[in-house]
Amino acid sequence: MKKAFVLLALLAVIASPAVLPAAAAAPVDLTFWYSWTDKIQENNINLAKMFNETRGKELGIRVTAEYQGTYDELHQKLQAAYVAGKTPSVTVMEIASVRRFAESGVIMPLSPYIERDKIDMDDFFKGLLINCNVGGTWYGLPYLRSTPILYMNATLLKRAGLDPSGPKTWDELAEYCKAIKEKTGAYGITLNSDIWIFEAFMLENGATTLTPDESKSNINSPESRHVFAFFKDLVDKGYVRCVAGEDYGKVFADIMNQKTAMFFDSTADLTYNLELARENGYEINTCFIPSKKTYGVPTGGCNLVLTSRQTDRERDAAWEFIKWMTDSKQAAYAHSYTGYVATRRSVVELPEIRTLYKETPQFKVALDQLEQYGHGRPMNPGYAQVMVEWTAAMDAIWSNGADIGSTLSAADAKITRMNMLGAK
Amino acid sequence: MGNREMEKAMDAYVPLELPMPKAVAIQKLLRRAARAATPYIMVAPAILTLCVFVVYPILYMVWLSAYRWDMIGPMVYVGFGNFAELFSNPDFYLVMGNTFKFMFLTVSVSIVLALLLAVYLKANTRVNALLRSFIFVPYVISMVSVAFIWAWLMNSEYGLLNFMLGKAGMSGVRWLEDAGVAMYSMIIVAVWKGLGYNVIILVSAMHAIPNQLYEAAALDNTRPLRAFFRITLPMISPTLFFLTLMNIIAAFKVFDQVALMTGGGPVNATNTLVFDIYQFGFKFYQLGYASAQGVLLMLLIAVCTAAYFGALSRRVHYGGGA
Amino acid sequence: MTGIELRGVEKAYGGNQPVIENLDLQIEEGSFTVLLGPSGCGKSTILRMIAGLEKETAGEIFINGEDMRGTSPGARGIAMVFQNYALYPTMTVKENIEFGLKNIKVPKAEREARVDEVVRMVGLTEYINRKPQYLSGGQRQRVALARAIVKKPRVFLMDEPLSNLDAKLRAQIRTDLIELHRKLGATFVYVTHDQVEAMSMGTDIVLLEGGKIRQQGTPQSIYSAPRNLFTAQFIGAPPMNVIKAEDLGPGAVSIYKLPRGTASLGFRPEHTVIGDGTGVPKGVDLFRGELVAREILGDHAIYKFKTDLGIVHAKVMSGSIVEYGEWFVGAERKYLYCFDEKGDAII
Amino acid sequence: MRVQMPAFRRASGGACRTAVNFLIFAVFFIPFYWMFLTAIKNLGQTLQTPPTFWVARAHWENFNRVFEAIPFFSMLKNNAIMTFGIMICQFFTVIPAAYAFARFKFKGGGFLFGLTLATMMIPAQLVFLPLFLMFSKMGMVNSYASLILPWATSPFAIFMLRQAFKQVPQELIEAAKLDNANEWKIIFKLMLPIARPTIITLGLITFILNWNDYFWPFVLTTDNTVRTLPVGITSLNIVDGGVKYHILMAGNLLLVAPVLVVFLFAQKQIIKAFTYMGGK
Repeated sequence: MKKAFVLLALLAVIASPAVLPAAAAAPVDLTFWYSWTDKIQENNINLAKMFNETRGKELGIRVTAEYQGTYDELHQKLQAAYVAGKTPSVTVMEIASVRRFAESGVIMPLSPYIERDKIDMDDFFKGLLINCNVGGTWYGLPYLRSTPILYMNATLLKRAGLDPSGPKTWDELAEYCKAIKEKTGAYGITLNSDIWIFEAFMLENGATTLTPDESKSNINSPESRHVFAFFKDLVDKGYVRCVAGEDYGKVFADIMNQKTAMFFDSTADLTYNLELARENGYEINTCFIPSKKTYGVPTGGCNLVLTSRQTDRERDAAWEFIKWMTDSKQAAYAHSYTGYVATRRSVVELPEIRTLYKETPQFKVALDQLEQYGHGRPMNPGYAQVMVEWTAAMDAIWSNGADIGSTLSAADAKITRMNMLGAK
Repeated sequence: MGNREMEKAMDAYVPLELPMPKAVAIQKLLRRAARAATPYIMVAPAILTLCVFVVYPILYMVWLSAYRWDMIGPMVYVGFGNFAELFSNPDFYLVMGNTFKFMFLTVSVSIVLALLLAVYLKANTRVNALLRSFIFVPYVISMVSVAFIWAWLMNSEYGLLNFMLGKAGMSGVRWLEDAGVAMYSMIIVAVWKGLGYNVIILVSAMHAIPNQLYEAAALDNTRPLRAFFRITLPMISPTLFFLTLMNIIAAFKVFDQVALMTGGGPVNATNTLVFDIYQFGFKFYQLGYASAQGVLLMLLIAVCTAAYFGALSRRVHYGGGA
Repeated sequence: MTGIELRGVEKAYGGNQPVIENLDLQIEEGSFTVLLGPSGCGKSTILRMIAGLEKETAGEIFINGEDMRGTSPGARGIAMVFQNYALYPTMTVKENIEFGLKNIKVPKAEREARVDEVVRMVGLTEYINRKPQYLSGGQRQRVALARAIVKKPRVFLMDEPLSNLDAKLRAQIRTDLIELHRKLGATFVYVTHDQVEAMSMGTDIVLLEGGKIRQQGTPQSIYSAPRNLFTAQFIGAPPMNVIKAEDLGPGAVSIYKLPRGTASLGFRPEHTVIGDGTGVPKGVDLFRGELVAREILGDHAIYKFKTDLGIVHAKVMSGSIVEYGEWFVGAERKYLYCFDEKGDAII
Repeated sequence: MRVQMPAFRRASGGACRTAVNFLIFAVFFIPFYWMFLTAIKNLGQTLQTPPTFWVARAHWENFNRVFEAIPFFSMLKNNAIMTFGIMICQFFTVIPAAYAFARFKFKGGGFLFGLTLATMMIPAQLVFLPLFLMFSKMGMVNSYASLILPWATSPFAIFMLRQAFKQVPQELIEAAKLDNANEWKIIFKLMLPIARPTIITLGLITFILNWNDYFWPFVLTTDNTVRTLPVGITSLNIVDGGVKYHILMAGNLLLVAPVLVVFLFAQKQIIKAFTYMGGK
């Protein structure tokens, strides 16, 4: 009932003739919430400033960008703000949380705006749109999106006599690890219990972490057991080191010290990893995550969404800001500044992007992988709790040597009994 | 007294005639009423604050524990559903086990060590005073600092502890990553932080014991160990009793350390009840479930405190010693 | 009707037996009245009721004719010196003394003058800025006294103020109090269990036991004319020798021509006659006793005899020291006091 | 004749004693030294195996990185506002309540004191959920009020101060009454000065507990406007992409420094204050 009401209100707005007078009397002040620091923070601040100096000045809109910490912290604050009744106008939203906030009416459908301004949705890469749509309505536009890729210390690979362009299949991956360990003494891979990377492994086995209707988990499925076994075998042989917990800190310690040759990480950290490599005197190569039955990667990162509790004037101005931010020129800027994938095909044709791909081909890797093999992420609100179970299973099996069968069946039993994915 | 002054005082002395106020009935009544109301006025600010910020939230939590709610969606009444789910969740028993294990070991080790150190550092020499200050520093600084220092010390690859173990010929320990070891690492850190406070309090309690008792004991040529159990321990038992209770409550509500060092630890090995409540409340947005856990924690603390008072209060010796 | 009067005063703690029952007491204005009695006889309670620190469960208390019901302690025109001095630990000597005057808003100039005068009076001028914990017992006691005097009260109440002092200091302060009382002329109500203090300072002594007055009168009359056995034995050190009449043998009353109904006989130790059994002075009845303890105190000596009739003490002012051994002790008829079974004196 | 107490001390003599002293010193000093050392190393040096115990050139730029990453001084200000705000509130709620519980017998007095004792047992972690919702509804999340008000009173302080007031001898109160002092004069001129040492100790405890508190500000603040240092330093730890222990330890050092400085200066008072407490 809540969604219908919101749709009606929106249509009324569209009907009004002058959508937005060119030079509105008083400027509209918008707040824009974003996550993460370093390169990503600089990118958000620069884009907001550029908007205020160009499109914003024309339309009389002023945007202030506010840092809100990690995605989890941002979502917590959004809830508190919603309960308190004063949410920001525009915010980034981690793609797996879009459905939960859409169904509870915190964010608004964008479909009416998209139809009105005739936004070419096909220009966006198909893989990125899955997590922008809830029940047939658009709730967000792809902004800073990423996919996981395989990073390699090319210098170590060369020293181990391996082709620096990287392994193509899981078997090659195993051989690479064996060779690196024997030839250089470093670990083949340093892995941490990251559910997002696990989703890629599942996709490559033609499966997903949750069943297509997202009602049950596949943690105890044959594919899942296979993935656990594959890496447990490498860990037992000492070719791969697994660090407990989600936090990346320990992984990077090994990379910087060249104690490991390969690691899975988001393309968003590309510029950071390139810099790190320069600082510590080695070269970084990137390639698709090696395929099992097929290639396959989940997408990640965040969309831009429109919050519901604001006046019509603010809402229209907010939409203008979202439209501008996701336009191909801005998307290109974000892509080259951070390493997040280009979100639209039109971005790739831009001259500055072509030269970028010539100079640093690593930028293109994630894009190619995304085009053919990009998939969405589960959006069931209960998935947050399932992820904790999955991480615990990875910790148990990979870092604490637990038995695969019993751990996975116990976890699956718990997920169903706790009705984590249950209907509302 | 100087006689000369007395002489002079004599002539100046005139009995003081006090103005006896005409006791108007109303005035006295007013004063008596104000007098009766004073205690309530004085207690009001504190009690009001407690009601608004402790009593109301607890009642609200008990009420909320009967609902399933994710803070922004609709509230669904589930009655005892949350409690049923709570008791059917195997992790719950693991978390309870962790909480009691952490509480029991931390408190017992800390108190025993504190007793030993208190006796050892009781004498007021300069060295002792310096050592007492050093031991006290960890209590004064924030748990954030302590957690990061020890997370870095206990780092499997680059930590100092493993380096020292290596030097001593032993193999490195994955302090915070090995499910079996993680909880003991947490206990080491908790004892390291709280020891100073316990030692200082016990030393002061020991200083309050009159020295004649020990002199008398020496005359009866009592062996020092016996003197400790027959004189020192009974005499400091009230302080020890109170201190242990404070330690228990503090150990029960540990959160910072778990959140900062291990986030519940490998495979929930260091997850304690309070951190679990936070996790369910703020990560999984299951406010009803978290409230049910909260109600349970409250009952547990009440039972533990009551049991503690019942069991030990009889053995505490009150009263002076001279 | 000046001075302090208690009419039908009763005091019971909680529901149980009243400590003081239907007490009528007159304290003459300007007198140095001592409330004397063993501990637990209610003397302090009476003092505290006069001070208004404890509420009487029944009866009235008048000070200079005014009914003190409902009047706060501060407004009764009295000052009190406590047994443990009750000095304010966080205030200096000067602030302690000045505190009372400040509360009744005495102007600064007058206050300074009166404080200086009293401080000189008690000889504490050089300790004026010290905190109580740095003073000796005697000095603290004098501060407590100064604090009382400075308020120029009509009545001084004192609750065993000397009990915490050493013997020599106690003797010295006793004479100072007598001197102070004579000079100030105010009414002193002094509580003690030490009969020496009572005899030395009191102009009027009220002997109490179990909340009842056993005798009230001048020290001399209390000493020489005890109206009951309790008074007789309580006053005087060592206490009066008391012998049961029947111990003297059957029909003793008639033989010694004692007043009818005598149950016990008493005589003061200074009237005890010691003899070797020969040359008995007229009118003295002697009986055998063995000297068991001797206290030579310089100007006098005290002898303790064990006789068939119980312990008998003798106080000899001068003369040669009596050797241990068998002696005959007794007392002249005119020094004998007779008491009936109830313990009342038979005059 | 000072009696030497435990057997092992008497039998061991000097040598063993210095060894044990050194052990205590090591256990409680080396972690801080290691923190300081890491704070002045660069990234490479922190990851060196075997770790070095001294650094030729101190990398002070780590501290600049901390100041860039978090608004250090505004957080320090927030810390001060929160802590002293709480101390002031507690001053005005604890003292009158403790005095009333100690000196007055009034109907319901027993019950209210029982309530106070009961709330002493309730940990903050138990009530944060309802309070978070309450403050959200009132739009007070990210405000000083939400950090200070829940701590406006301390049942522990009331309990301790009531003990101190109860130990003032009744004679003093009576002497003051005889000196015509009214109720407020008795409180301010007599009772408070006597209870001053306890009040100072409780003030110190409140300062230490609230200045260092991580949980409450972490839960109740969602951005840096009112966030305090402990929480700020923690966000250093979630710096995306990498283990920057040298920066984390630099931040940690900055967090520890103010409290350490206060402790070094007021060391005697603080230890004496706590010793005084122990005697209760």
